[in-house]
Amino acid sequence: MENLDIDKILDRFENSSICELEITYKDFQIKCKKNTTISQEITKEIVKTKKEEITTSEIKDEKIKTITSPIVGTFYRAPAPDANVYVEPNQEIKKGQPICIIEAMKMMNELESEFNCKIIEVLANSGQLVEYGQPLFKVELI
Amino acid sequence: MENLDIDKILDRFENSSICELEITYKDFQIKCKKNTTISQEITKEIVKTKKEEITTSEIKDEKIKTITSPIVGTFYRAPAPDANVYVEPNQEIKKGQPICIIEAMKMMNELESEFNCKIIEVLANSGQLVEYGQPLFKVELI
Amino acid sequence: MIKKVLIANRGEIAIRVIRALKSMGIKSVAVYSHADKDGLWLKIADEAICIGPATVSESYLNITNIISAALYSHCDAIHPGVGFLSESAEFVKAVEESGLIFIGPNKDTINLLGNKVEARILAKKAGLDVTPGSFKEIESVSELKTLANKLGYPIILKASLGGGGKGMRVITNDADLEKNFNLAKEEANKFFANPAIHVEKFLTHPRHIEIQLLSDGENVIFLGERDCSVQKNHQKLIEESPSNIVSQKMRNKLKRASIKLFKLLKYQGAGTIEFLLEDNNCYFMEVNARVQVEHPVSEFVSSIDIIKEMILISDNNSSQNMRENPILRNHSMEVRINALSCGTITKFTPPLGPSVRVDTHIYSGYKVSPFYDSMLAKIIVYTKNRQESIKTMLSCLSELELEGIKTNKEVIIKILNNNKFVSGNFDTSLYKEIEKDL
Amino acid sequence: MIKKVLIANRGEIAIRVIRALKSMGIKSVAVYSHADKDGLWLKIADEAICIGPATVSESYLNITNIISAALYSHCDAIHPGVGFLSESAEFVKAVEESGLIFIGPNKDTINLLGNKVEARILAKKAGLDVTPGSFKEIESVSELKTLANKLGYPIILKASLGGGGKGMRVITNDADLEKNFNLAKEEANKFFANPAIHVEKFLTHPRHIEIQLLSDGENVIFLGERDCSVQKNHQKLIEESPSNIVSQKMRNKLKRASIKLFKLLKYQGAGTIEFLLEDNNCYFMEVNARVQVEHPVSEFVSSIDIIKEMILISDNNSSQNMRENPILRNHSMEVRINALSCGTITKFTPPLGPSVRVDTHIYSGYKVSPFYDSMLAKIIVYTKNRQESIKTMLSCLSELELEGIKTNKEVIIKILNNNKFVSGNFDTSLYKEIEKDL
Repeated sequence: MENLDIDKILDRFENSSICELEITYKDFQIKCKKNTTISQEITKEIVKTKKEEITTSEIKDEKIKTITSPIVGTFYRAPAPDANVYVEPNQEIKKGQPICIIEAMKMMNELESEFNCKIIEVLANSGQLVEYGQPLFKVELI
Repeated sequence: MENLDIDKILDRFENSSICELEITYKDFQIKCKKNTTISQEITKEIVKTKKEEITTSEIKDEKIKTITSPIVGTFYRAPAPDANVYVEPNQEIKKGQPICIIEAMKMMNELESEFNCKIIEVLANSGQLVEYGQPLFKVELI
Repeated sequence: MIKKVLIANRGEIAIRVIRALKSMGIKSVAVYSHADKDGLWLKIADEAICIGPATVSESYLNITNIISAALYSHCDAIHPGVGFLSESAEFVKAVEESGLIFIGPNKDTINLLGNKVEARILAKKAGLDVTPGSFKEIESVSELKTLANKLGYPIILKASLGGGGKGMRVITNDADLEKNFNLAKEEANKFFANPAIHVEKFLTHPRHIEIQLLSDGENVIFLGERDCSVQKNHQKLIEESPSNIVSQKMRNKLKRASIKLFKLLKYQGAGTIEFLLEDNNCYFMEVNARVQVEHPVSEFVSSIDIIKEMILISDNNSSQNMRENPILRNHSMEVRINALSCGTITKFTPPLGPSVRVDTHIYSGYKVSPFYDSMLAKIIVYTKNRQESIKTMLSCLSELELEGIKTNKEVIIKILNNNKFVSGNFDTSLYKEIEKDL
Repeated sequence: MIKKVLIANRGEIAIRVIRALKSMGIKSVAVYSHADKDGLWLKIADEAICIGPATVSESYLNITNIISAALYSHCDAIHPGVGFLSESAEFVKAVEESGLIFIGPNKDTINLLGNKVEARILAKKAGLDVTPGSFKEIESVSELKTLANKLGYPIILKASLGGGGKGMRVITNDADLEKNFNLAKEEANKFFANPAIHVEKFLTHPRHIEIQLLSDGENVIFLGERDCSVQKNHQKLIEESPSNIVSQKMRNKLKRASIKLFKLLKYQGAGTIEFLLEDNNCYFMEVNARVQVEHPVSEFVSSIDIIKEMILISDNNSSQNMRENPILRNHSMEVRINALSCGTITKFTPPLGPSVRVDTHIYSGYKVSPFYDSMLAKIIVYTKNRQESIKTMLSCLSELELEGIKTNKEVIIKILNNNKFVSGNFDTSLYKEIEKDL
């Protein structure tokens, strides 16, 4: 046991794959430990992030809804060119309240809200062709 | 317990598959631990196996050769149907010694060995069509 | 002049029409259901519009959404493809009323041909043989009995406004007459909103023959016959042109009378007359007033692009090709590769090279959904004669790689190798006969 | 009767021939070099034999190995494909002497046509226009000077046994005559083992026109012309049939005289007569005594499978098709997609559907090696007319996915969109003219 050189032991430990080392000799004791498994930690972090995302979107799903077009047609925000728009962002609306018109086959189809909500964003432009399932409004349930 | 050399112990531990080691001898104690993940072990094993393969094939490459057909034609082990075959397995042959005939375009092409060697195996059947590069003999250099 | 066309269909036929439009310099608008958002036809078209959810009745049969999509994307015309709304008089009417061109026959033609009794009367007038049977609605059981005894059993009751096998009943003896008479009327009423039925002699071992025509309302051209006798539950699997069972004499007769029928109809567009051939008699069945899945075999033998001619005809711009009957050359055969399970296609390598055409909407990574038709691809070959077509098709199928789902490829290969099929001496019961060996 | 054929070639043309054989029920034997062990043609053929290392001279040009492979795999015949040994009189002789059938003209025809002066004499005899120039070897500079002054500059010196552009020298004035005379003779001797040269008037802005013929030794049929004027360094990039610059009158004249030339030759098989067309004169250049890369455009317009007819002719079993000239219909165009770099093709999706044919040996995962021709695929379309072919080809190229290596696809698209090309008013200098914009 003549090679009890601390520097040497630490070098040795550093370059080895050993992650924990403890040497006790008489009144001398050395304990060392490496911060192992970086890759594992990263993996964990990714998993965590994913979970968080899911949680967030779950929370969102509960409150934030997208109202999509049930038919193909031209989207109008107002009942007539010179009339006021049905809804504005930040406006609170009631279930059954008309929110826009979709013109199809020369028929004006008034689209009504299916729930009480607040308009967050209008996602289509007035006069624009909208297809089936196209997002029209982003709303928050109230 | 005369070999209580820390370096030796650590070397030994490092290269073993042991993942935790604890030695107590009189007032001397050593404890070490490896960060053992299965994947590392697998990797090591694969590396090891590969190394072995390489070594073996290197050895083989040095001594064992495959003689392939340089042309397309019919392989014959003997110069004539009733003659003796040119070479037999285990037979030792000299560089330049004919080992088979490949018939192409009604020409009999005698194939000569390019080195002194021992025939290990004949890889084609007499009368068989052989293509370019087809293995004909497995031989060992001598 | 037609500058932009909406294709009211999906899958390979949508791609077929879009390709024709592109090579004519006409813009194309694809439509799709929510389930079809990865459809290849969306990528190839100039524009794509979602017209509804997966359910067919709310998307590909949704007349309002389809016409809205056409109007708002500034199309001049709609091509209906095959199936779906292609023979819907209601759809044609809606298209015409919205100021768009329907690429196909007009609504009066479709209405008239939808009535099978009217079609029989007109076919007879044109000189076609029709199956022995009634030329008007059967009013009573006694009337049916009189006819049945005159025709001899088996007979078949058909819904006069029907089609596609629905509301048909085969009767083999007097005892079953009354029950079937009532049931057939009920079914006709249920499926076609009209209880009118008529009766025809039932053919037990016919060949399925059809005549492909193109007509611009004045000029009618004959693109030969197709033999579609290899069928599984009335689903065509293999089609070919010419048919080995149609003599030149019979072909000439069918040609003359078929052209006459289309002239009587002042027919506009591509159309097919279906016949059943038994004991050397070819009996008129019905007119399919649209292009058909198996049109490529006729395109090969006639060197005429049926889809392009349809578009030109609807644009009142019918081409030089309509002036005289094309020369029919060589032999063409089509097989339909169908999915037998749903899932993702992991590998698709089509056969390529001379004398083969592949019409398909699938690709490596395409998901086969349960909502729509199971047809994955049509493989069509064009060679000197029937025997060479069979060999070429087998060679193509050996090159075809289609992995990830179950298909009928092996069944098709077995049919192509079947002695009866190869001999040409078979009828529509072939599939059933050899089913146990497939 | 031919029952088994060895294909002495690689790549798409090997696959082309194998597919023809399969659909005729004839067995096929593929050959390959060590570098080609993953070749698609090996998988499609019934058998495959390795004939040498990557180097062409030791594999695809190795007459002994190829004939041995054919003999020992019990073939009756060898199809040479294009390039490699397809016009080697030595190879044809060796094939014939080994008791095999060479699918192509006999060695006397190939020998005769290999002498360009003899070919010029025969072409003139058949009634074809030949470029003004000599009909025998030029013996001296003074003889050349007399001819040069009669013809007017520029003139071109050609090796009489030459071909493929080697040993050709263009002269624009008297001062360059002597030097070029000597150099041309040296080169002719070096490349073709014969110093004989002759002189022709040099055309500066010609169209490259060629006539496709099939002949069984007695009957000759005319499959129309091809226009191959889009060339990069004499490498054809786009070919079409018919040519927009050939009038019906010129076509009739070319047809009559070309057929006469092949009858004089008692030609057997597929052959092409090359012409240069300038100022409405079509001058005979040479006969290519083999099938050509661009044969598919002629197959489309004539509905004749050239490869199959070649095989039947070599089997003394020429078909009904040889009895009369086929009707030529519509328009066909081919483009050649070439590799501009080596490497692995990571994705390949060919265009499919009606009016397109793709001949190729590549697939997703195929490694393009530096040893062989850079052509990856031929895309051929068949439509009503030239303008529709251009649009259809552009549509096909937009569907073509070919990733992993550099190709000339974008260059081809630019040419197809080029105003001069679209107008049809261009000549063989087109590529050079527009090169900077490509």
